[in-house]
Amino acid sequence: MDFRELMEAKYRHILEKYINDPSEQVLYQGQKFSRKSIEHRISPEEIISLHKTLMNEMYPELPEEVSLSFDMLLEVMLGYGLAYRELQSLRHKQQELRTEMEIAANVQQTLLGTHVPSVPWLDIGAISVPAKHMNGDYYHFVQDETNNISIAIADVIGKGIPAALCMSMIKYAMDSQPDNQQEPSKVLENLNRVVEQNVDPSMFITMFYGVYHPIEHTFAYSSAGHEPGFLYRAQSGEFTEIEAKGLLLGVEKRTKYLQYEQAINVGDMIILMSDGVTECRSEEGFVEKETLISYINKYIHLPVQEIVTNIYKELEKLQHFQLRDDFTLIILKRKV
Amino acid sequence: MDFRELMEAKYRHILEKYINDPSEQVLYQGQKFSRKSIEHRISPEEIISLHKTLMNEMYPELPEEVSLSFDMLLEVMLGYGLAYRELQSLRHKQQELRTEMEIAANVQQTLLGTHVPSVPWLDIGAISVPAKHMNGDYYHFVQDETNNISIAIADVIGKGIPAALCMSMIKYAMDSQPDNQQEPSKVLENLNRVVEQNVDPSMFITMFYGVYHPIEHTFAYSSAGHEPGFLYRAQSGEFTEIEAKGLLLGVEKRTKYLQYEQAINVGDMIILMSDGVTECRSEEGFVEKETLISYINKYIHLPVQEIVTNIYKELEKLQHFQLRDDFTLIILKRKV
Amino acid sequence: MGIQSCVKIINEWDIVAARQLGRNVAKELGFGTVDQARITTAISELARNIYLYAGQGQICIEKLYESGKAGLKVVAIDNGPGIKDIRQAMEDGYSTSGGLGAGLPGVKRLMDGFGINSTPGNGTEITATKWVR
Amino acid sequence: MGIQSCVKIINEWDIVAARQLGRNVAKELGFGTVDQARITTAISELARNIYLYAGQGQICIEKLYESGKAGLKVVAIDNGPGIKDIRQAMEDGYSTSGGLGAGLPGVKRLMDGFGINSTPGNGTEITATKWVR
Ligand SMILES: [Mn+2]
Ligand SMILES: [Mn+2]
Ligand SMILES: [Mn+2]
Ligand SMILES: [Mn+2]
Repeated sequence: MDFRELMEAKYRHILEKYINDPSEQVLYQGQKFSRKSIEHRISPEEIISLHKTLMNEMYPELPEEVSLSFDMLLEVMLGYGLAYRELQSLRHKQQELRTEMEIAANVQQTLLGTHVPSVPWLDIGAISVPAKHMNGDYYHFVQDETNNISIAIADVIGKGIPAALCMSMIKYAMDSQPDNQQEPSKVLENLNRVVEQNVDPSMFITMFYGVYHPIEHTFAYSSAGHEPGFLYRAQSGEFTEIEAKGLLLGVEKRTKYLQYEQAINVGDMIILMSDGVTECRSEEGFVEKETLISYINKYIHLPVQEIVTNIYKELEKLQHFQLRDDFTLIILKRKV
Repeated sequence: MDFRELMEAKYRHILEKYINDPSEQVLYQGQKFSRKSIEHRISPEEIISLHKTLMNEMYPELPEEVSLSFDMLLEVMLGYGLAYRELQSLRHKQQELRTEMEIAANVQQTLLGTHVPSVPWLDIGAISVPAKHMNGDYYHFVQDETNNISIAIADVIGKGIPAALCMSMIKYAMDSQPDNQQEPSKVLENLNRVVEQNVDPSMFITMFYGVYHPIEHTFAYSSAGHEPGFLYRAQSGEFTEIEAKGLLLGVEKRTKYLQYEQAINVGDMIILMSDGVTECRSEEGFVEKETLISYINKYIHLPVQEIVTNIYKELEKLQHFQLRDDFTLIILKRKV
Repeated sequence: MGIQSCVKIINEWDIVAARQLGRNVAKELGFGTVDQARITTAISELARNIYLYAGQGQICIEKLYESGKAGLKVVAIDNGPGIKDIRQAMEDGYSTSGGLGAGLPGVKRLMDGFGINSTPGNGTEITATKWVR
Repeated sequence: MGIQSCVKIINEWDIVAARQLGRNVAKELGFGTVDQARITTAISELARNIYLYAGQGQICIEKLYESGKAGLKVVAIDNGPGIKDIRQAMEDGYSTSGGLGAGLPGVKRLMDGFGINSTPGNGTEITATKWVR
């Protein structure tokens, strides 16, 4: 018996058994049969045809109207059969695309890859998760020979592949920055020119750029329209928003950026993020800053990498595991 | 009557009509009904359930075994119903992805955009078509102040998004070349360093770089493992392969490239391409160089932009409209 | 080459005539019930496309015999506006009729062989074949 | 809160018992035939997942009454290995059972409400509800 005959015999067996004794157990066998026939790409119109053949065989006296009714059912099911075959081909394409996306995400990671510096005076945690296949958020650390640590966090307006394409350009532009350029405002001014020149006029980028100076323990920063972060003061246990004003990158060629500076004390935390963190949406609406702060407080005793990971997990669950935007959260905590 | 009742009444009408007079015309109505119910997301198990209900209504004496057989059919069809619902969601995702790809392709075009120079002594035609959504081939023209025209044609090994990401980086690297750099071998040496440093080690790029000097009418070029083009000599009507040896970009940091030069006479053509042109595959196997040359000869009387477009169309049809690789074809013809 | 029987497609009833012709020939050739229905549906789709988008044209059915196998060939010809982007028309989900599984990719799936020739402004010729199993 | 009836899932026959329980309750509550079959299939999938991947667990069925509407709630609990990447498990085509339309996305589609709680190493709790239309 070939496979098709085997399936036919199986269906006949199930059908006979059910008509003699209609039990849940036989229906369960029917479900398993269904699963198997779908796996083997038997289309629904073939099921109808088989059903008709078997009924005619099992009941030679089957009324003519029943037999005819199956012909019409088959005709109707044929359209469903086509839909079903389209699914098979779509699935195949989806699989190909998924593989392609995975490769692309790897390429992106190599292109955008950054190394989180490890220094005795700072505990650094960072997480960045794309909402779709590819990340339109970006962060980057550079530690120079005088141990200044600069950190960039950016978000292309838009998600997915277009954003990722854009980001790979930005990354290259950042690598081409003169090495001696350490002033956040100047860095943003340079990048703004590059973006304005090279990127589609409909695309904008927000970026926060900061430099941590380990001798004075100060943090200098500028922002190009980026989601504001928080400063946590260990002494008071208070969180304040890091205010910094500035136009998005790519809007206006000659934009100038203001530069700010904060003194950082032992135990203080600099909390930076993309708007994907605050735009996490649950049934009750957007995540309030207070909610976010309460999560930070909940995990505040942990190493900062665990804090950012745990907060991500909480917010992921809050949205039923469907991110609406790329999610990036970075915490720097002064240790000594 | 709400929509579902309407559909039920319609199916009853068709079914009764068919049982009374089984004609092709009623089956055609059945097909239209099928289309409509699929459009309105009625799932196949609902069709079975409706069929059973109607048969019971229409034939109160319907044998018990027929009625029971429908229960089993419904159980089996439920699995198909799930497949059918998955199709609906996959279709939706596919649609989203398609939109995303279209945006990404636009972003890529802005990023990679080039302007084909228009000069009295050269007729230039260029076509570049991605096999999938995005192009991993790339070409670029630059005309400098002394009217030298440099032309780059490149192919990332690989297709689709990963290749496109990689290409956007290359493009930025080309833009950052010093303006005075005109030697093909030196350009490739610089780009090789950039690729080696920035790109995933599994990614390689082939590139042909040439410069047309309008005063001497010479063409200088180097190749980094790129598909060889042809030189057409108007006087003899002969085609010869443009030989140029060189390692792919990204393999070895210190690669040196040889540089070649050819004198170009009036009517001569420089034909450059990516391997997507010769890897066009028909039922009879790869496209032979002879086939390609015969197509060029077929259209040789036309402006070169029409030559490249027509050749693309011929080869597209030869492969039943399914490109296996990105396709780029460029022709430069000396006019005077 | 076998003998062609053709049906002119001008109004919707001609679709039924084309279906009937296809089903008869398929039955004669010994196709099973499901394949008869598939061939008929494919013809129906092609005829409907002519009726809806080309205004008029014809469907021809031909019997094939090749190395001991019997088959059926459907040729759909029209002088309509033609298909601009064949690559796109053959993609799932781009079907003009909009329904799941419908359109030319559906016809291709129902049959064994499929060919298309179209020049914008000059009409379309679609050929589809199926062999008795 | 209504009364729960539970079925322990240890071997394959318990899947049938869970189906039977679900179908009975669904019938009692006045679900139509198709919805009864859908609820039963969802329960079957959940029970099968427990049987195949967690070794053992249980399926509980609860009647719901809310603002004049009746409904049914299925809770599937196990102490199995848990689901590492829930985002992925809820994606079409990643289903462990491999079949088209199967797995957790299938269950979600068959029912009106769906919730999942899983800690790797600590087991999984899945809740699915459906309301009488
Ligand atoms: Mn973004
Ligand atoms: Mn964002
Ligand atoms: Mn390529
Ligand atoms: Mn190629």
